Amino acid sequence: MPPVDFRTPLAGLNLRNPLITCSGTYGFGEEYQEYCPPEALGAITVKGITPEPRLGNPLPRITETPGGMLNAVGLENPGLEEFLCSYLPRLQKLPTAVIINISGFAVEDYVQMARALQSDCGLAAIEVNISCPNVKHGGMHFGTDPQSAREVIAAVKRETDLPVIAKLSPNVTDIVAMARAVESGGADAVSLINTLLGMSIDIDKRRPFLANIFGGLSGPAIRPVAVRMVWQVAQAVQIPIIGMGGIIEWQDAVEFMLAGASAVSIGTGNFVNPRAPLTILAGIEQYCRKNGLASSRDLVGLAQR
Amino acid sequence: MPPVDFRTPLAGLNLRNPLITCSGTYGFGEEYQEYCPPEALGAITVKGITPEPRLGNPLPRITETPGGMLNAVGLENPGLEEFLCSYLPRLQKLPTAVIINISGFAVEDYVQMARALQSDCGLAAIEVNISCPNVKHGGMHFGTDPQSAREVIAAVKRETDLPVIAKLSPNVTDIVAMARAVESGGADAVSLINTLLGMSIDIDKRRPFLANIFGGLSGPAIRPVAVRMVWQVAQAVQIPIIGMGGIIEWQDAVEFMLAGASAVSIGTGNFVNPRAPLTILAGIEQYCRKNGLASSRDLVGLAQR
Amino acid sequence: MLIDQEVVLNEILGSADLGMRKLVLKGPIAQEARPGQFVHLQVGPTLDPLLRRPISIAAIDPECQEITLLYRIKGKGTELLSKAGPGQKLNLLGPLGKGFTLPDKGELWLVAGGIGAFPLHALAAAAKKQGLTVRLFWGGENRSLLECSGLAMWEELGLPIYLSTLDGSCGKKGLVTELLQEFLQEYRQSSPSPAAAGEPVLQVAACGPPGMMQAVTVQCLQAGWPVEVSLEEHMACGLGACLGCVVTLQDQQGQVRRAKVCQDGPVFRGEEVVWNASC
Amino acid sequence: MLIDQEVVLNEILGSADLGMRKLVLKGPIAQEARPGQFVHLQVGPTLDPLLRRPISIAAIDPECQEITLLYRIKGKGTELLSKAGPGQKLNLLGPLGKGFTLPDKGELWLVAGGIGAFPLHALAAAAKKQGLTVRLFWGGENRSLLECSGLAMWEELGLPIYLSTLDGSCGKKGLVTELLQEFLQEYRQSSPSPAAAGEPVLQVAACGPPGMMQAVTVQCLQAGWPVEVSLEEHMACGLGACLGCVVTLQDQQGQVRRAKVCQDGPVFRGEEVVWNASC
Ligand SMILES: Cc1cc2nc3c(=O)[nH]c(=O)nc-3n(C[C@H](O)[C@H](O)[C@H](O)COP(=O)(O)OP(=O)(O)OC[C@H]3O[C@@H](n4cnc5c(N)ncnc54)[C@H](O)[C@@H]3O)c2cc1C
Ligand SMILES: Cc1cc2nc3c(=O)[nH]c(=O)nc-3n(C[C@H](O)[C@H](O)[C@H](O)COP(=O)(O)OP(=O)(O)OC[C@H]3O[C@@H](n4cnc5c(N)ncnc54)[C@H](O)[C@@H]3O)c2cc1C
Ligand SMILES: Cc1cc2nc3c(=O)[nH]c(=O)nc-3n(C[C@H](O)[C@H](O)[C@H](O)COP(=O)(O)O)c2cc1C
Ligand SMILES: Cc1cc2nc3c(=O)[nH]c(=O)nc-3n(C[C@H](O)[C@H](O)[C@H](O)COP(=O)(O)O)c2cc1C
Ligand code: FES
Ligand code: FES
Repeated sequence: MPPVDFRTPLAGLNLRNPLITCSGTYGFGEEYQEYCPPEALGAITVKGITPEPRLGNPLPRITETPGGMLNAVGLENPGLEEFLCSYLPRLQKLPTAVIINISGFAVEDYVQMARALQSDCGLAAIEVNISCPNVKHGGMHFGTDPQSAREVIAAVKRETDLPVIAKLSPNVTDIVAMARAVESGGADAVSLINTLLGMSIDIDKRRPFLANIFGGLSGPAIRPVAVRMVWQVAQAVQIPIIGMGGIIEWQDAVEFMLAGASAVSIGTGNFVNPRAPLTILAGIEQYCRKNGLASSRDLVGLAQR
Repeated sequence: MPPVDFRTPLAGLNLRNPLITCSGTYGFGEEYQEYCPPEALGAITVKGITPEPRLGNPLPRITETPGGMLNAVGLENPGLEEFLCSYLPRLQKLPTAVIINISGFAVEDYVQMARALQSDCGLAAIEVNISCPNVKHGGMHFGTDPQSAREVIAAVKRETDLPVIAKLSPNVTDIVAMARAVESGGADAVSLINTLLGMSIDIDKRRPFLANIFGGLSGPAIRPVAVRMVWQVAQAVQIPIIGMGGIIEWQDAVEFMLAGASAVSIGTGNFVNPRAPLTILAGIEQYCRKNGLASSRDLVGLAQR
Repeated sequence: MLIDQEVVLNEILGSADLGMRKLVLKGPIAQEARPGQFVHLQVGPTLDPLLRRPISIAAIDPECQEITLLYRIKGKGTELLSKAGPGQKLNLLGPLGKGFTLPDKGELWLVAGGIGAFPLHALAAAAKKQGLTVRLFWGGENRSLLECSGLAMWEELGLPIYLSTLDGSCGKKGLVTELLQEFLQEYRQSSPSPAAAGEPVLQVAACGPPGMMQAVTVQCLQAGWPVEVSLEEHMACGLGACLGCVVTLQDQQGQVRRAKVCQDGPVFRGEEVVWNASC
Repeated sequence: MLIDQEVVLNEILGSADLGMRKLVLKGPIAQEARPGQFVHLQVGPTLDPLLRRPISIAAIDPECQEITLLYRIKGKGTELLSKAGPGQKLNLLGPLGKGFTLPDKGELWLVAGGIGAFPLHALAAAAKKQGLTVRLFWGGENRSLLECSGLAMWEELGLPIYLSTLDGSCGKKGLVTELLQEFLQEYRQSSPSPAAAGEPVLQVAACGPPGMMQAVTVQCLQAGWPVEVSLEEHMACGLGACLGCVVTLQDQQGQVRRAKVCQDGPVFRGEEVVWNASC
């Protein structure tokens, strides 16, 4: 039996396989070297970058919830310049597509960063995070208003020749409207989903558990919402979908692909099992074999038909 | 030490205690008689009623998800007339406040039902479900557009002299706007939250698990979202909040009350532990004792200060 | 009732690879349980899995205060359940549902498909005690499935057992419905017609895949004998509150309505069930 | 490494009511582990609890391939962990973090607050092996807390132990920092000043509540001795990827930066830690 064909064309990229790691959960590609090296993945997405360095939110930043976790890291990152000088050189050497994830608090932030990010700098694509719910001021509204989402994406597209992936927030009434907006803004792909806005309270201290009060809910708990959004968006747009949200086991990844995701991204799953992406890839291979599918591409949207 | 004072004034009602059961999870008050009798509760909320009888959705209607469950019952119910004839007489005899939950697909539906529901008919209040996400057509939009939510509530208020509780959908960009809208529409209280719209796929059959494709996500998985919404709404409106969404243990109930809920409602928790509301009440009593609070009312919004 | 009952044993049934288990629990539920009822089990201490698992009561021993559950490891819930060791307590809700109706005389034929034999075992034991003539017609994929699904327990009951397997590895080769058909014809010749006999002298109880139960229902109705079937649906509450487990029924006038498998069932009269309902 | 290691024993430490446990695990991690490092443990088979739990390595036995973890049952994760019986396998990620620096000569003073003694135990054993003069200053609420937190294990090491308890039920009545202060003054008289002695002849390692570690840091810096502290933060990845566990550090110029407790720590030089950082 021939090996399952994992090659995954996506937004102009040719990924080795459909496994990607989520921004903010896989560091800058070195942290998981021993357990799940970047080389084994289709692509890696680095921690969200902002124009200026950020110390992020005070502690505590994370807490566990049933089947999930809340995080309020607050976009701690070295800033674009430091990223380009100190991190990019090593990332460039990786035989794997590297996706940079950018966050901003004004269209100018995104534009400024996009200008510095071109195909010659060794990155594969830009994932535009218009949805990180952890930052108290701004951020949120790009991700919840179709018009401004469209503008940000269009502005970024104008500045860079890299493929642009729009990462959408699930904290909206109509995810389809958001997806259509970024598609019309020129997005080459969409990432679904970012975290759900949540919070939890420490009943002993009688105050919010996270220093930031609100945090982003991730993990298996949100998977049914993520799969639903992938399903809805897959019916509404032409651009490919990177599915994420609570993928822990290979069955979860297959669920996203059957719903219409061309690739899947592992986030919180990395924390549960540092080898998760590899285990999942092996599982997808088994599943394709068992179901007589020559390529993992054949899974995409199968449940829609 | 004097017993903890559980009396809970809410939307003109005087509840024995802050424990309520969620619509659709406690039947019509008889099913749990042996385990958690209505008499022990502050109030019970009956299954959602529509003007006409409904067979509901085809099967399967429910499936388990990590830390939660999806349901697509599709508002199976005997219809208003049958409810008034066959169910109400027995409910009237209960020494507990009975809240009727009504659902409709047009303002007229709500108006028609509200007209037949007056304080003399032995019910304590009307919970207006503008958010049940299980019904393919309509339903959804009342719960996601502030203007129409306001209209429905105002229309219901005009027709009935019963207290009106607006039950909000979490599937919105701005829950605060929804809460303000129903408050301005005259709602006497808000119930937060209904289920999150989700789905799951059976990877063996390669099609959606639920016959209805989409279902409502409930259970501990959604608690962080529910607590966050209660917290936000408590800061924005004057009317009391009935908090619900993933309450299983007493600690969960305390979390909702500290966030600003005047009462808590148990849904999926009844399935996990048919005695859940009683266990939770005992736990709240312990907690109040331990923290030197004379009344459970003292818990409400404590974490906000 | 809602109660913690102690695990007496939780052992492999037959060969391990089929994942069949025999679970014996000690406690007062044994006093109340009737054949065809089930318990709703909490399989683990955490929120995953969240919901209880419904399992039929396969044997009832009021003297020893023991009930026996037979189950197949299907997913994570039953997998976790299989880890429960003797002495450990499991939280049970039950006995739930209405069981099979036990005729006070005549013949009772049991028709089982695969692990559908589990709930029928308790019925067989009760019917024998009652002095009824009981026969078991049991079909499965192959010999090992039947053996791992408690065949030995059935043989202990010492009643006529007629087996069929798809691969012919034991009993008749083919479907259990074919087996049943032969006996129904034979019985028709040998004994009074249903019409003649005032009250039915033969009753049938079936449990297995829906298609099989539907076929058995048709066969029995044609032969004129009453048949009861035990249904399965996904359940949350187990008490009739969530409406997750409904089945569609119709009366003589063809008027359809919903019933709850957990509360009104799991046992229903075959003729009232609307098989593969469209609505 | 990421590996399943077998539980050798998982027993109550001292009296049950304090919920202290001693967990011995067999496997190759014992070869790599250094004092001050920790393992990130999967406490259960399901998605609840979802995240791993970080536990310090309290004893390392490369010969027997065994590591010992001492833990207190705090919530549902450690509660579940306490159910793991001998023979059962637990999935471990580790050893993680940078341990304590082990001076090659001189004195090493260990200052522990409550269960902060757990990670220091492995350091004490290594330091003794190295031939250093090791002393333990250990403060806790009362005698029973110290006894249930492994006092006996410490006594086996046969090094000078100075105890303090809030209620005076054993050792000096009061805080461990008061105890430490006396000895620091005494030591100052009896031995060369830090300045005189080229490289430090005394090093301090502390673990306990933040306030206590901050106080110890101040005391040591005033006395002129280097001090290391072991910090705790909530962790998700344990590998430096999620930025959930950061601590705020500052250099001599007062320039602040974040460091990761899981990767850059959990052990840091006392003077670089910004205690109760506002940002
Ligand atoms: C009235 C009744 C009696 C039953 N008696 C037995 C018995 O005696 N022996 C036995 O082995 N099995 C029996 N079953 C089936 C048993 O309940 C399921 O196999 C079990 O719930 C599967 O759980 P799981 O977590 O291992 O599988 P999963 O597939 O992981 O379960 C996921 C979810 O689906 C539900 N589910 C999956 N399969 C079924 C099913 N066939 N019926 C109902 N819910 C299901 C589970 O309860 C859970 O909520 C009975 C079911 C019903 C309704
Ligand atoms: C580097 C390091 C070493 C540790 N070594 C030990 C040890 O040797 N012995 C010991 O008993 N404990 C140790 N702890 C604390 C231990 O990790 C927590 O007590 C444990 O995670 C609590 O889990 P739980 O589910 O029982 O409690 P819960 O409160 O239910 O846990 C809920 C969540 O909060 C996290 N959490 C709760 N308390 C802490 C804490 N103090 N530190 C970090 N995360 C926490 C849990 O990991 C979990 O994610 C250490 C912590 C760290 C960071
Ligand atoms: C600790 C943490 C940090 C994250 N940081 C970012 C980020 O910087 N930018 C971003 O777009 N998403 C970020 N996310 C969201 C994830 O990329 C992902 O969209 C989300 O967690 C859902 O996937 P999961 O459930 O598999 O984790 C972060 C998530 C977590 C848990
Ligand atoms: C099986 C089921 C049926 C439900 N039916 C209704 C309904 O008829 N009307 C309504 O307003 N909410 C309905 N709900 C939503 C619950 O009332 C509640 O808002 C939601 O489940 C969140 O609470 P929980 O997480 O505690 O279950 C239903 C929920 C479930 C699980
Ligand atoms: S399982 Fe809830 S009604 Fe049957
Ligand atoms: S736990 Fe993730 S960075 Fe430390």
